[in-house]
Amino acid sequence: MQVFRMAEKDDIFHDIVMSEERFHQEGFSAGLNVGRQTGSQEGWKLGWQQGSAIGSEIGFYSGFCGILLEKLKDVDNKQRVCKVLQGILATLDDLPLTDPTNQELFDKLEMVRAKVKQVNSLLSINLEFHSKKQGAKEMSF
Amino acid sequence: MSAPMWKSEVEKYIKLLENSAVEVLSNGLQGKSVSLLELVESIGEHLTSEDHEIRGRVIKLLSEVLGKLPITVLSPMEVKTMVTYLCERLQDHHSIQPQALKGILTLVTGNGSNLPEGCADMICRSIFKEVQVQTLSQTDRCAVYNIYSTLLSHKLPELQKMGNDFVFGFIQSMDTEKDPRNLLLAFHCARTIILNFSLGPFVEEMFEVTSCYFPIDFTPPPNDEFRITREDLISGLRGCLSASPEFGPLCVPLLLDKMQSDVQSAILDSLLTLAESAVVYGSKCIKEFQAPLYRCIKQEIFSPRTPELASAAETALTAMSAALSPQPGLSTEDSDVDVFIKEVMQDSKRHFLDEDLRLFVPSCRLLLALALGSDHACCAVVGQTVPLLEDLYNKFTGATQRKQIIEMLVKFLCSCKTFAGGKAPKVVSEMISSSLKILMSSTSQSNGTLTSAAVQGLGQVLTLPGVLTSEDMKTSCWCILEQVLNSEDKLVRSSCVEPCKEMMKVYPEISTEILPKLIEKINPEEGEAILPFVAIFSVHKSVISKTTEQLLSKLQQESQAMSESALQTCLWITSCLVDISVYARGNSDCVSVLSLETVPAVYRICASNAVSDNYSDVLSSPQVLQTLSVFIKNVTTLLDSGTYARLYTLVTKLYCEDSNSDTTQQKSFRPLQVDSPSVQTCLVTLLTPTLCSSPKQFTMPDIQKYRELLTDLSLRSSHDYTRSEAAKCLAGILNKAPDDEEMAVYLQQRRDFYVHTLTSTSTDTSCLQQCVWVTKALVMRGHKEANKFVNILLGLLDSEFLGDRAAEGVGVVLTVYEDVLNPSMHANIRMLYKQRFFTENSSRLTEGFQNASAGTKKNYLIALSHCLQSLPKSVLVRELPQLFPLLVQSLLCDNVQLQQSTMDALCTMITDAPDFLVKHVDSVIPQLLKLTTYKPAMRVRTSALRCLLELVSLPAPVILPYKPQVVRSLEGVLDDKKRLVRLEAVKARNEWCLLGEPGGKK
Amino acid sequence: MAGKLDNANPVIFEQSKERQVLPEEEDDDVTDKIDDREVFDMIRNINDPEHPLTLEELNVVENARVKVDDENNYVGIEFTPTIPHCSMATLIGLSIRVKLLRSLPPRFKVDVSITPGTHASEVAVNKQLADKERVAAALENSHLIEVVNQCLATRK
Amino acid sequence: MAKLQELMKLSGHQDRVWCVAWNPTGTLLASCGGDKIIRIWGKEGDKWVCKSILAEGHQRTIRSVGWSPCGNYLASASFDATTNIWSRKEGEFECIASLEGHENEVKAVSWAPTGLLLATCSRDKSVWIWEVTEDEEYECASVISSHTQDVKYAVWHPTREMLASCSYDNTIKLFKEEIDDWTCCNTLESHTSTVWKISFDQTGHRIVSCSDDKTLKIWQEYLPGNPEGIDTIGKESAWKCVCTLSGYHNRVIYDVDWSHSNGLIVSACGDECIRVFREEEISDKNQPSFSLVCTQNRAHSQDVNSVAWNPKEPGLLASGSDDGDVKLWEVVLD
Repeated sequence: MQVFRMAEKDDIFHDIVMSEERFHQEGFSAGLNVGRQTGSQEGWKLGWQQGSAIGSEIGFYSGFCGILLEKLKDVDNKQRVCKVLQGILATLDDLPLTDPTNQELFDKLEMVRAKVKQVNSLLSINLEFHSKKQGAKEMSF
Repeated sequence: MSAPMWKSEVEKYIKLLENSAVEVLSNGLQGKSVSLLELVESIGEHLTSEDHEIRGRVIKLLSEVLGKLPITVLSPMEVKTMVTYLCERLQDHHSIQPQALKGILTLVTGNGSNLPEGCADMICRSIFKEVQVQTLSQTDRCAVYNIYSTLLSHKLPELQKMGNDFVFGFIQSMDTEKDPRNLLLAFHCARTIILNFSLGPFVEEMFEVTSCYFPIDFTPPPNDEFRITREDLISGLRGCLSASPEFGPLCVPLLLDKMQSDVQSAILDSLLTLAESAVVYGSKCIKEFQAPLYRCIKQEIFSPRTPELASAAETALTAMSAALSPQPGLSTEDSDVDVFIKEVMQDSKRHFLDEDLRLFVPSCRLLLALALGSDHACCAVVGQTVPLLEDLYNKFTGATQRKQIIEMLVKFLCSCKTFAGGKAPKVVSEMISSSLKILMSSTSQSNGTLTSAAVQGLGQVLTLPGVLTSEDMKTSCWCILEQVLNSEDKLVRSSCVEPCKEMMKVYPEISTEILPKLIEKINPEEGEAILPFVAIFSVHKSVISKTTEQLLSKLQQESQAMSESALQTCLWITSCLVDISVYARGNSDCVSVLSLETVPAVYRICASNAVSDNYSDVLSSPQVLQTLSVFIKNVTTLLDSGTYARLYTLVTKLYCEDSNSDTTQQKSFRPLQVDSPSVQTCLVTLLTPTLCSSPKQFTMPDIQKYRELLTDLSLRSSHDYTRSEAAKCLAGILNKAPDDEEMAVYLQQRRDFYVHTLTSTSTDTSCLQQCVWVTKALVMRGHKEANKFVNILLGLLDSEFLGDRAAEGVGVVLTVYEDVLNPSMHANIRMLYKQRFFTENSSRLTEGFQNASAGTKKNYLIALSHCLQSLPKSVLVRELPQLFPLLVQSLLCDNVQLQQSTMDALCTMITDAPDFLVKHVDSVIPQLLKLTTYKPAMRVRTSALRCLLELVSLPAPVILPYKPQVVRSLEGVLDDKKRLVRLEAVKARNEWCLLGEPGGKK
Repeated sequence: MAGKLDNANPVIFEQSKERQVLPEEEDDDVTDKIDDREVFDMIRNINDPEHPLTLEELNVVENARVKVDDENNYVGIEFTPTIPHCSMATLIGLSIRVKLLRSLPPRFKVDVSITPGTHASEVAVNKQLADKERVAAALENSHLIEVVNQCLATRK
Repeated sequence: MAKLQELMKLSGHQDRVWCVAWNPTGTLLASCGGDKIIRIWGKEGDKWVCKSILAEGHQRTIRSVGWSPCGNYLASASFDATTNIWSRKEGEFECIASLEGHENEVKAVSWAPTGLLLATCSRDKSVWIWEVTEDEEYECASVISSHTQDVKYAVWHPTREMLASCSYDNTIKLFKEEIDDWTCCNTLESHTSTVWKISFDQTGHRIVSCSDDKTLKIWQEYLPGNPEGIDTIGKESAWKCVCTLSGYHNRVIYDVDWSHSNGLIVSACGDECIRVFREEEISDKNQPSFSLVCTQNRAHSQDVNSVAWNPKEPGLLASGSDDGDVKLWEVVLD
């Protein structure tokens, strides 16, 4: 699941196909604020939805990196992968999860995603968190 | 015939030696030399044979013999025995069933309704009992269905006695049928059964066994000879589904389900099926599903996927409204349909209020569809809607909105047309006056489109049966006429044409009042706009005579006017006459006026002009003369021989007698004399329409004289126009001339003359011209001498001076002309003369081409291409293989005319003979691409591009290899200096770009 | 493009009349310039991605917003999405570009952009449409080109 | 007045040409484009001819090609999301590896001066760094996603182990390897639209960039503790835009190349022109002034997409265009 920044706006084709996600995202931040100020139910719900989405993504990464690391740490010539995996886990550990509007969260998440790609490439596997993205890939340019 | 003799035949047959037995036996049975009993006995032994092959042969023999017999041969008794016999055979080995079934089928079809009582019952029961239809081959299953359908059409009562047994038996037989040919039959039977049997416990089974095919999903295999279309199956199945009210509760849910799918074909099918069955299913059923159905239908009308779907939805809605409507007579205020209407009304009212009227039109379409359901519904809807729309009209001031509104308003008013004689028209007539006010006021609006919409609206309202009071009628007519007279807007005036025509149907009296006003306005400024209306209003016996008279006098004045607009005005007037002659068809009063007064007057005017010293060239200008001749033709072709004769005498008197009684001038009118001035001779144009339109049974007294005069004139007149016109006229009479001694002599002498004059070095074009037309006259009537003349003509293709004209001559021979030698002028035309001409001469042309010198080769190609153009496609396609090489040649040859016509031919082939063209794309495409940049003529470039566009329709695998080449070389043509070429290039290139692309042409 | 339509019930505009053929256009020797109307005719019949209507009928393209300069090989086109949040804007723009790619002589420089002030993400869309590298890539993306081709296919 | 002289037109491509690249010795020219084919051009006598054709390597447009410093390898980046490595053995090319990992179009590929690192960038917003192992394996050393948009081009510093990239997000970014990973050490912002291409000068202290905003910009590096007193963060240099060349180009500038032999700058523009610029003799390092040496109008009949100086023959220039042609030019200075 992709979390959008406003800067992302320009890739309209994402917007077409990903509108659903985008609304989540907007609902997310909007919801949180609204939720805070007015305690409006649905605000919280939207925020919660989004929050849980990120949560599960993070869970997914730490989960599968942990396992990989276990498997690989003793295998020689896999040092690079292990380093990357450790890097990922480290980053995941100090994510500022308390505040979903914190830009740093998204930046770090981006970094993690990038490193996951690297791992995929190094081990020539293809682990992707929940590939709703496919549609977007097809229609964007 | 000795017994052993035919018995041995039977042996041979069974041993597969020969089939002569069939003949022998059928003759024997007819000649009573063999009795059926004997036959059966004699083959009996084989039936006990262990080998089922043998048993099969025997039954086959029997069936075939029966097939050969005329019905009458067998007595009812014998028929019955045979039926019984064959039915018993059905119990035998499965390999024998097919033979037995064929036998039964022959008996059933042969005897039809004479089939003895009990047979039908027996046949069906034994089939049900013994035959596992699903295990049979397609043809044998087909036989079974044929048996059923024949019995159903001839022996219905007997089958009905079988009741449920039959119904159930049939259901089992058709279960899981897959073959489209059989399904068509099965559907037919099913429908008959559903209509004529009480399905009792088997309603659901019957529905299941048919509805399982819904929606029909079938694409005929390429080149299948059975020509069964998806539509056939659809209507077959629809026939079943809509056959019984009992299906309603089962079917409607199915339809609903399909309507919600996003397969467009399924939606369409469902809507149309609903449209057909709603009334059958009845109000109770429809009412039950009203809400969901309405939702789907509304969806289709509000955001239509295709226009087709939208209109299907409307018909469906109409059907629903019809189903919900009360029986005529016992109509109540709050019947089901009224409830429904109320609901839709509330729904729509909302949309009437929103600012941009976005949903206005679709809402109206909903209501209209409802209105068309029944007289009752119509009254209800119209009664409620019309006032609403009237308010709406006053609410909105924008022209576009108002246009929309009145267009809809009129549609509602006119919906009552469907129920002439019902209550609806009355309802409308009660509320019409206010609507009329709106329409009339809109005509006085400044906005052109609004005005013309209003005018057209009025025009339609005029046609409503007995709705308008004569007072309203009059005022609305004048409201339209007001525009005709005074509007500056071309659009508005042109939109008055149809309304005025309607007006003349319902209120012809108006013409006397309007015409004078119109005629005043025939002036250089407005003439063009006004004259079409003059024509419309003139066609009534009360006025026609006077108007035409006025028109002609106007014509005279104008033709004398020295202004350069004179010609234009005269042309308008003359074409107005033409219009009149067109409208006058079928109005005998008007026709006789035209023939007895107007036409003679035309001759008189032209003649006197021709002899006056200060004659007008306008009146003798080809354009004016030709329009006049069309007018005359339109009249003369309508005349009975009596009236025609009178006109003929009059004209002959005028053209052939020196002393011209009509004019007081000294100079005499001798239009057919070579030495007369051209202003006289050119009037031969007006002679043709009369002379050459003679009815079949009319024999021309002065043919001799005309023949000489015209022959001479067409040859020796110093005036080109005269010569060609004279040649045409001559052809016109030769085509009908009695094939007598005189004719023979004449033709002989013509031929000698041509042969002598038209040598390979001759340059005598007028002689060739005459020859061409004479040839045409003869070829068309299929005269025995024709070929001799054709030979002279084709012989000239080699001549370097006349060759090209001769080639064009071939075109003349094969072209249909409006002004002479056409069916409407009762020309003497032999069936398929063009094909004949082609088949008789094509080989000669092809050979000629091979042997011709480089200089004259093209003449043959041109001649040939003329043949091709005039050929019906079917023939063309047949002849292609041998002609194609020449066509490719023609593309290479530097003659615009030729290249053009060749490419036209090419286009036809691409659509009609794709398989053939496929073999030649490699030679054609490069050539066409070359021509897309052919400097000398844009016409060539455009046609080349059109061909390339057509080519895209060929199977993709064939042309795909050429895509890169075509797309690249057309890029240059996109910058052609001529716009028209660029347009074609854009079309072609885009189609080629889509070729083989995702989303493009596969 | 299944799913909910952005704009289920657009206002429908009248189609302009077919261009009249002038005598000089029939004349082999006269050179006809490529003009606004000619280019407009190239794009007015493009189908809208989500309605069975043409861009002209939806007033997305108008003759007045097509600017052609034949001498200087320039074509400028502004199109107007049916609604400010129309998610189809880029697709429409792309279709127009492709159509012109196939219909105009290559000497022309073409700019396709959204009528100022008629779309929420005007700038972004314009930037993307102006990026010929992305457009080129789009044309090799079978999913995209399929949709585009459907917009460009002539209705039979 | 200086002028460009057209030496040769190399025709053969069936579609637009996206990129031309000289091999390090300047004896071979590689070109690629929409026809999914790489052509290798070489000199025979005084003519340049197509020596070899590398087809069937990619399913979609080949956007760019780059030679390894040793000249024995050629890398090709394609819209099909892959990067291919071709090895050249006695004149014959063979595809020895296909690097996958980018989500969509790969826009550029370039080799580090050491020949041990390779950088690719893509519309997926990421820049990938590949390490060449001793047994000719290509291993992903890092995935950098610090651009927020389509990354148009990435190129290595001529001497240091530093990578520069430019993007649809209007920025130029510089990357260095920190303790364990590659990170962005500078972001150069000043262009107002897509930055299509960047090129280091010989020293590596300057960058020239070209953009959709129709300008060229010259960027100057300031090392820590520089005399000008431009403040720097930590041990990182600062980069400043010291010169903007605007008003020369009429449409998008797709490519720019800074000659390492004679310091000339050449630009490829959508207005079909090739332009050559030169820094004036008396020019302040901190506000250098560049002047237009010459403009070649209608250098091609359509957009010019790529220009490249021959590394060995000063003044020899190759260009590629939408019109499908590759052209060789000679700058004749006055």
